[in-house]
This record gives sequence, structure tokens and C-alpha cells, in this order.
Amino acid sequence: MVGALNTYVTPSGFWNPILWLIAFLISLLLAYIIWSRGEKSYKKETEQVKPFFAGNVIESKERAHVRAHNIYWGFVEALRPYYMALKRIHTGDVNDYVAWFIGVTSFMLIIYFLWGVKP
Amino acid sequence: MMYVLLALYIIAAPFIVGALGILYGMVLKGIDRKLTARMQGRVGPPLRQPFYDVLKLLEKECIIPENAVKWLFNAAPLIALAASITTLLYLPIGPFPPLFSGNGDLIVILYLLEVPCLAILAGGFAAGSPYSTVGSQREMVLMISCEFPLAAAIIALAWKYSSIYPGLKAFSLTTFVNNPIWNNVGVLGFIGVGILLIVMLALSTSGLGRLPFDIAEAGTEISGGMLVEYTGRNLGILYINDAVRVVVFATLINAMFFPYKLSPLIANYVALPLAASLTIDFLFYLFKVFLIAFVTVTLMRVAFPRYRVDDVVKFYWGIAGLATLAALILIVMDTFFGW
Amino acid sequence: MSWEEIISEYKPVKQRPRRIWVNVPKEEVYDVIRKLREAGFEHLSAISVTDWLNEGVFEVTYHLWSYSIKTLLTVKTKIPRDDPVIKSVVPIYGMSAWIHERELHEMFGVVFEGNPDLSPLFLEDWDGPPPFRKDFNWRDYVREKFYSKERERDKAYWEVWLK
Amino acid sequence: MVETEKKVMARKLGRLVRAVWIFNWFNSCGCTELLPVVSSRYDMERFGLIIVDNPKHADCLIITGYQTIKSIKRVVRIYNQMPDPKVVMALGSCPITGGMYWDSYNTIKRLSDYIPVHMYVPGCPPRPEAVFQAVGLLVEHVRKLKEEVSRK
Repeated sequence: MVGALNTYVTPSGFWNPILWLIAFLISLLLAYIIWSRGEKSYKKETEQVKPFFAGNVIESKERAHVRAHNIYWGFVEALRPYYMALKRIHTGDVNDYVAWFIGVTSFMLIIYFLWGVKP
Repeated sequence: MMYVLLALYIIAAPFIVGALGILYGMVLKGIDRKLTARMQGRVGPPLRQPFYDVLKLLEKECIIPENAVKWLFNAAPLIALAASITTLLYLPIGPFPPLFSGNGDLIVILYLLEVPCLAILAGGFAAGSPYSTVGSQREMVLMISCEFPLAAAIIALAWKYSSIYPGLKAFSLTTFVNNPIWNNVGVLGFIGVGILLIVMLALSTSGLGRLPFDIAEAGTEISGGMLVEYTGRNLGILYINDAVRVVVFATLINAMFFPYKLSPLIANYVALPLAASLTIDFLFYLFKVFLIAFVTVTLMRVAFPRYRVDDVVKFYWGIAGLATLAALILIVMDTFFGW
Repeated sequence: MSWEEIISEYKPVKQRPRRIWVNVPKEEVYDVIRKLREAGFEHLSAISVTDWLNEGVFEVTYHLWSYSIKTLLTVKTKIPRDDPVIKSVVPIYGMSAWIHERELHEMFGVVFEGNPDLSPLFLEDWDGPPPFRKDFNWRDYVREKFYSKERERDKAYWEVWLK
Repeated sequence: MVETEKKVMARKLGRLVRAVWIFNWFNSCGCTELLPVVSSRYDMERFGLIIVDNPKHADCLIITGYQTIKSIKRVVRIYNQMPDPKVVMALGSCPITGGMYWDSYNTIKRLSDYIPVHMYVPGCPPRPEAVFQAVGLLVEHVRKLKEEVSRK
């Protein structure tokens, strides 16, 4: 059992997963102790369990679901010039992408042969 | 026999650190609310108010919404609080080294800082209410945007240590504490580390979800965001978790940037027994944590309105990101050219 | 076809430098408004109805504003009170007209043909006659609906009313 | 009330009173008149009262201003969604007796016909001090309840 308790050491960092797990479970126990002192009951089938929708009624579970299509609005809005440039590059036909692929790899190869670390 | 002691130590450690985190976190929350009120010309609640809040929340009914995933909905606050307390185990508390000093480094802390956000986010999605889903989506964007500068700042400092002290472990907090960063950087490095400090302070405001960046629990817009469906004791645990995270972030910044002790200064005037110097250092640590929490939470809360989602991303990926890269370049120039 | 010619045949009345009223018969009001829209009156600021009880007529007024011409043109038309039906202007002005017509339908009972959805706007599950009509006696309505004779606390109201 | 139930209620209300979280249903006169209660001159936070943004976090539902037939449906739903030890405070004369809209066809006359109201604060508009006096009465009531329970 003790063998598992040794810490994994790497040149820059070290970590002991088993100890971490034990500590996490014990803190979970501490949190559970505080949690269990609270009130458990609630009125099950009444209006109380309906999701909060500013007083209105949500007809069905599907209506309560919010699609995530605009989740990245924040990013697109903030980095608009970058995304616009990206959009221009993505023309959609494959040979453009293949051309990009060949171009980049050849560029990398040239750099590698000039200054690359010899094996 | 040794294993019994070890086992006892492992079991007792989370309780000690948990007690410290929860009690001091709540006291800090009380002070924060009182200072915010005083800064707005109000009288403000008594300092014991957070304790009253939690006691009341534990008495309320704990509603589980109808289309919620029951087990995840209840487990999320517990996991969040457990992760926050576990993070404290790896952080140096004042004069004492971290309780698990040999077993976890900055990378573990970096991940443990994210686990509470992820847990509450999963709880928000599990609640199945439109407001909490939108709140969780916003929290995802917030987490993604502030991961990049946080990781960059920590790696910049760790790289600095690895280049100055090749023998020591770069990512271990004990190296951070034993040789403070400000002493062994040149002029450029000093500016770089200063920038990193400001970025870390800004990050802790968004990590705690406090006012300029509380888009995930935006009160007026999505009425409570991820925490909409939480009531009663679940909300109480989230309240405590929020308090503990203030202590966690402040201790991390204190360990990384201000690991100084008060007792050596006093020691050369009056001889100090070990116990006295330890208590002085511990009180000095508590004061530093209060100062950091005051700057990151209270000042920001009083001075700034809430940002929009894209402003937050623009700030963290734009300004904070570039600042961290600039700081990294300054530190690199400092180590290589020794200016 | 400038807007002056469109309304010239209906004897426009110039109230003030930028206020012009014109009375248009019920049949031609839809075409006049459509032509005015093309002539530059893009903004439908309001539709209102006045209830002339003794003449037995509803007067529907369209308040049109133009950003370029900078004039408020009020097109008025009369419809009979007993079967108040008129062609809806939603195809011309879209949603702004829809909201106004929905409210007028609820408050006066005017039927707008061609309006996509005339559901009640303010008065949910309203059982009385349209309340803005002049012949609607709202005191009696309130008395029946909210105050009952038997209840102890409502006695004071009834004494006031019966006196 | 059974003895233990009263003791439980006394304990719950005792804790609720020190940290009342308010969900405000301010419309018409409430919104303009009740803002000083929150602002720095009267500052309700010194009693531990804060305004919360949804009914599931709240203990006290403050309703001010007249309620139309359309809005009272929402009020009833909001009231049902609040977790249990909850208090309803009707502010201003409109929720109490219909106020100046007593003979209007679209407003409801008495709030207590639709949801149980625990505290009435008269006034058109009600003064901020009246709100604090109402909370004070709630504290008074709870203190009496606790004394009665402890005496038994």
C-alpha cells in the first residue's frame, strides 16, 4: 500500500495522486458534514420545483433548453479582426487547403534544414 | 506506528485547513461587505453577517427542480467546496510550509483552482432552467478567457526560477517562498514581475466571479445565473465555497509575490521566542491576505460596473494576455542579458 | 407621385406648418397609406381610434411621420360602430402596426382583417365588453366582478354606491 | 400548532430574521419610493437585508404598487417558488385595498385574496421608515415566539 503513496517526481514538478484523492475525499466529508446539518425537505409536486422563468410558465422540457449556438459570441466579438481574417482564408475548396498544407510544411522543412538540430 | 501518525496527519489536515479557510473566509466576507458599505457612505451590515446568512440558508428548504439531474445538482456544491479546501492544503499558510508540502506543486494548484468553477458549471447545466444554462455558458467563456493569462503568469515565474536555481524544483511553492522573486530580478525583471502581479490580481477577481467579471452570476441580467435553482443548504455551501476561494486566491498571490516574514525584522530589536515569532508571522499573513482580498474584491466591486461578455474576453485575451507576454519577454531579457 | 398630389384630392387641412390632417373614405385608406409609404412616410408613429358615440362611428387615425419631409400626416377614416371592420396595415408597416392594431382590437373591438395575431395584449382572460368604448359602464362591471354584497368588508362600498 | 413544530418554527424564524433576503416586486410607486431604502441614506443592509435577484434565493417577497390581473398570475407563481420559511410584505395602499385604483376594471383590489400576506405597510407611497418598522415588528414577533417556546 505504501508504494502507491510515493510522489511522482519529474524534473520540474511533482505530484502524489493517491494522497490528493484521499485529501479530496476527506474535504468532501467535511463539506458533507456541513451540508447534512441543513434542511432536507421541500414541497415535491408543487409549483416550487418549476424552473424559475420570471414568473412565466415553461410549457415543456425542450422549451427550457437554451441552445448553445451563441456561446462563443464573446470570443467572436472580442477578436473580430482575427476571426474575419480567418474566415477569408477558409475559402471552402480543398485544393486551397492542400496548397496551404504544402506551403507550410515546405517552409518548416527549409527552416529545419537550415538551423534545425541535427539528430 | 509511523503509518498511524501519517494516516492521522492526512485525516486531520483537511479539517484544520478547512476550518481556517471557512472561518477566515467568512470574516473576510463580512469585512468586505462592511468596507464596501462604508465606501458607499452606508453603515453596512455587522461583521457577523455572513455567519447569519449561512445559518439562515441552512434552515431554508432545499428545492431540487423537476427537470434537474438530481445527483449532480446536489453533488456540485459539495465538490466545489471540497476542491477549494483541498487547494488550501497545497498552499503555504503564513510561516508554515504547505501541509502537503512534498506532494503537490503549482500545477496541481492551477487545476484545483478550476475544479470549483467546473463543478458549479456542471451544477448549473444540471439544473435544467434556462437562466442557469445561460449562466453556465457564460461561466465557460469566462473560464476559457482567464485560463490563458493565469497559466502564462505561473509558467513565466516558474521558468525564471528554473533558470536561476537549476537545482531546485521550479514549480514547487517552497522555492517561491524561500527565495522571493523580487530579490533576484534585475530592473527589467522587476517591471516584468510587477506586470505579472497586476495580471494575477485581475485574474483573482474573475476567478472569484466578483463584480467587474461576475457575468456568470449576473444578478440583474440573468437573475442569479448558474445559482438560480440553488436554494437552502446547497446555496449555503456555495456561499461558504465562495468565502474559501477568497482565502485560496489571496494565499496563492501572497505565496507567489509577498512571501516575506515580519519576525526577522522584530528579532533584531527584541529577542523573540519561537512561538511569538510564529504568531507574529501568522498574523502578518492574515493581514496580507486581507490586503490582497481588499484590493481584488472590495476595491474592484466598488469601482467597476459589470463588463459585457466580449469586454471580458477582450480584457483577458487582449490586455492581460499581451501584458503577460511582455512580462515574459522582460524576464527573459533579464535572465539572459542581466540588465 | 409626390405626397401632396396623393392627398390633394381629399382636401387636406394644414393645422400647423408641419401638421396636416386628411380625411379619407374607408375603401381607399389602404391604398393611400401604401402610396404615402412609398412617397416617404416610413414611420408609423401610432394608430388610434376615437369613439363618436352619438354619430355611431369609430374614427381610426393613422399618424405617419417622414424623416425626409419632416411632416406629421394624420390620415383619418370613419368606420361604422356596430361592425367595426377595416383592412390591416401590417403588410405596409409590419410589426409596429401589428402591436397598435392588437391593442385597438382589445380596447375597442375593431377587427383588422389581415392582422396575423389579434390576441389580447393587456387584459388577459377579459370577459367584459371592450373597455374603452364610451357605452361601457365600468362602475357596474367593477361592482359585479370585485365587490360582493355579502362580504363584510365590502358593505361600506355598497352604501356609497346605493346612496 | 404541535409543540415541537412551534419550536422548529421559532428556530427557523429566529435565524431568518437576522438575514432577510428580499425579492422585490416593485412596480409603480414602489420602485421610485423604495429605492432610498436600499441607498445609503436609509441603508437596509445594516439590518442584514439585501435585495436578491430571484425568488428561489429570497425569504421575503415585497410587493408594492397595484397588481393587474395579468401580473397577479406571475406574483402567485413567484410566491409558490420561494423556499419555505417565507414572509410576504404588501407595501403601499394599492395591495392593501386597491388604493386609488379601487374602482378600476383591470387592477385586483386585495392582495390577500391571492397570496397570504404577513405584513401590511400602509402609505401612498410608503415611507422607508415604515418598511423598517415592518421588519422591526417581524423581529418583535419572532422574539415573542421564542420566549413563549423557551418558557414552555
